[in-house]
Amino acid sequence: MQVSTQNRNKGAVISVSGDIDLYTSPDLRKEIAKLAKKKKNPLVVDLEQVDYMDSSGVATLVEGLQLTGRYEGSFRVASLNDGVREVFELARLDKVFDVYDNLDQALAGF
Amino acid sequence: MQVSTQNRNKGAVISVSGDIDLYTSPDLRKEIAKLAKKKKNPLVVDLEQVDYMDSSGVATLVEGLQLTGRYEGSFRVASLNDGVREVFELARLDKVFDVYDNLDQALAGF
Amino acid sequence: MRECLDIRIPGHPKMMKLVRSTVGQACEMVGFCARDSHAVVLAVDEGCTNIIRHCYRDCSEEDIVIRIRLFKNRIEILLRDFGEEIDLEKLRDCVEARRRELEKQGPVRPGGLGVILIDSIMDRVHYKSSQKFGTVLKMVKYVSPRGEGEVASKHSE
Amino acid sequence: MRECLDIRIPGHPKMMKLVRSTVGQACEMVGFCARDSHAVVLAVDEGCTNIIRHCYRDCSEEDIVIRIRLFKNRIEILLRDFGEEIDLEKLRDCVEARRRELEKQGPVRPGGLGVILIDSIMDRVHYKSSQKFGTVLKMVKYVSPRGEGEVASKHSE
Ligand SMILES: Nc1ncnc2c1ncn2[C@@H]1O[C@H](COP(=O)(O)OP(=O)(O)O)[C@@H](O)[C@H]1O
Ligand SMILES: Nc1ncnc2c1ncn2[C@@H]1O[C@H](COP(=O)(O)OP(=O)(O)O)[C@@H](O)[C@H]1O
Repeated sequence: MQVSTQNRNKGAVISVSGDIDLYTSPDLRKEIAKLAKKKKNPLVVDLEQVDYMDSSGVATLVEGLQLTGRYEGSFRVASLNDGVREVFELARLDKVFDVYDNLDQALAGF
Repeated sequence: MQVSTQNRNKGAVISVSGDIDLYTSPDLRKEIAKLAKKKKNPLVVDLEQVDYMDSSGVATLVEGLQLTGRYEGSFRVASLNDGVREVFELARLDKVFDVYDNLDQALAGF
Repeated sequence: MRECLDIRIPGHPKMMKLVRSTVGQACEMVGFCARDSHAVVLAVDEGCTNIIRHCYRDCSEEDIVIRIRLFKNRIEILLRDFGEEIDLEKLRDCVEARRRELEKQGPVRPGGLGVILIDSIMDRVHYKSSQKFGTVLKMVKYVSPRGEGEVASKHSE
Repeated sequence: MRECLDIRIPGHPKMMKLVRSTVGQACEMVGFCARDSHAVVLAVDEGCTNIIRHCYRDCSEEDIVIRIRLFKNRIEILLRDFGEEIDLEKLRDCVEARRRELEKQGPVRPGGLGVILIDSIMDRVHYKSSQKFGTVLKMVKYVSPRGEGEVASKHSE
């Protein structure tokens, strides 16, 4: 898994590529925590290049939602491929996240 | 592995897809033997859709070369991908076969 | 012919990618659609990471043995650890509680998702645990005759 | 952490696709380029099919155990069968004869290619055989610092 971040005005986009699993999710968690500390708003996680995500990835995103919630920031996930979308659905968390079809839509207005 | 054959004038083209290994090569062997019995000339094996071939596949093609040689038929292989080409090279048989970049070239004049 | 494969790996997160690739290929051989293959891979991954985290507590170098059995109409996967006996009653209660929580869409919290995923994906899930032999998690998934959509339709029932 | 994986399969050609997929993923994790990964997969495949054909004579239901060890700079793969002791001297002679034949580009015949491929691809190849423990084929391949082209350049030396 690779993570790279771009600042956009007051917000930030974390672009992830590769697999998000128990081995790699701590790196994503750290990056999200760092940006949440800076109160980035919105905080967008772009999953376009992610082929696989397990429950540790979902848990990491739920944490992001909680962290940004503390300063009333908007936490957004963009570009879920079929497999990633299914994990959210199976975990019944698909309604909990602000999911955008692509990065442009996630960033609209910023 | 899947094999399908098209007759072309006096010749025939065997199109193979999938992996040619110890498990699947007997099917290819059977098809080549059948067409060699009918003295098809040229006998072209199109490997464009083959991702993987092991030494049992190479042995099968060497047999084809021998069978068609008996009636002075031309045995041709077309569209080797990198992996397949490498097996020929490693087995030092790349010079033994009439190898064509694509099916059109293998069929030129037929 | 028995179509059976045993894999033995150290219980470390780094090995999961290798397990996923093998299980994915096994699913393809059985004839699962891409969606179901992905789901089975996910269930096996969750089963293994649960062993690493809860049974080996992220620190043991014990192994995990994965047995994969291929059938015409299904795949059977057994995960075996070499840890302490676990309280299956407690596990079941914990899962039931988490499931109700998610159904009510109450306050969102991370964690507690792995067992739910396994349960939603696989057609049969059975734990067996003993002090002597550790825990075996047996999971079975049938090839859906309807193909695509099986997983989704099941969880929205 | 040990990065080590044991796979146990029945000695049947149908299982090879599964082995290839696992070995391919292991090579990727070590950091081999696509070309070298493919070559290592081929060598393992040839080693296994030799066991199936020559040691188990296409009919036994005995198992093959494949041990894969991942290192920073190399992969080590051990193939183990449960068959009779084999005559390693004879094997070596047979390979040498076939190699000379191919180098001279004499009359072409099928067969006798598997061991040549293994030998050309892997950096170290070692057989050990005994009546009691069957045969173990140990193969080592180093990650080429130059990347692409390693296999090709080696065989044309
Ligand atoms: N293999 C296991 N060994 C011991 N306990 C387990 C195992 N799998 C699950 N559990 C228990 O079930 C609970 C729920 O697991 P899970 O759904 O994966 O969520 P999480 O891992 O986030 O807690 C765990 O907290 C643990 O107490
Ligand atoms: N695992 C093995 N057990 C016993 N004999 C073997 C084994 N591997 C190779 N051999 C011997 O070496 C010879 C050459 O093997 P190989 O290069 O794979 O070509 P082929 O399988 O086409 O004969 C075989 O014919 C066999 O006698």
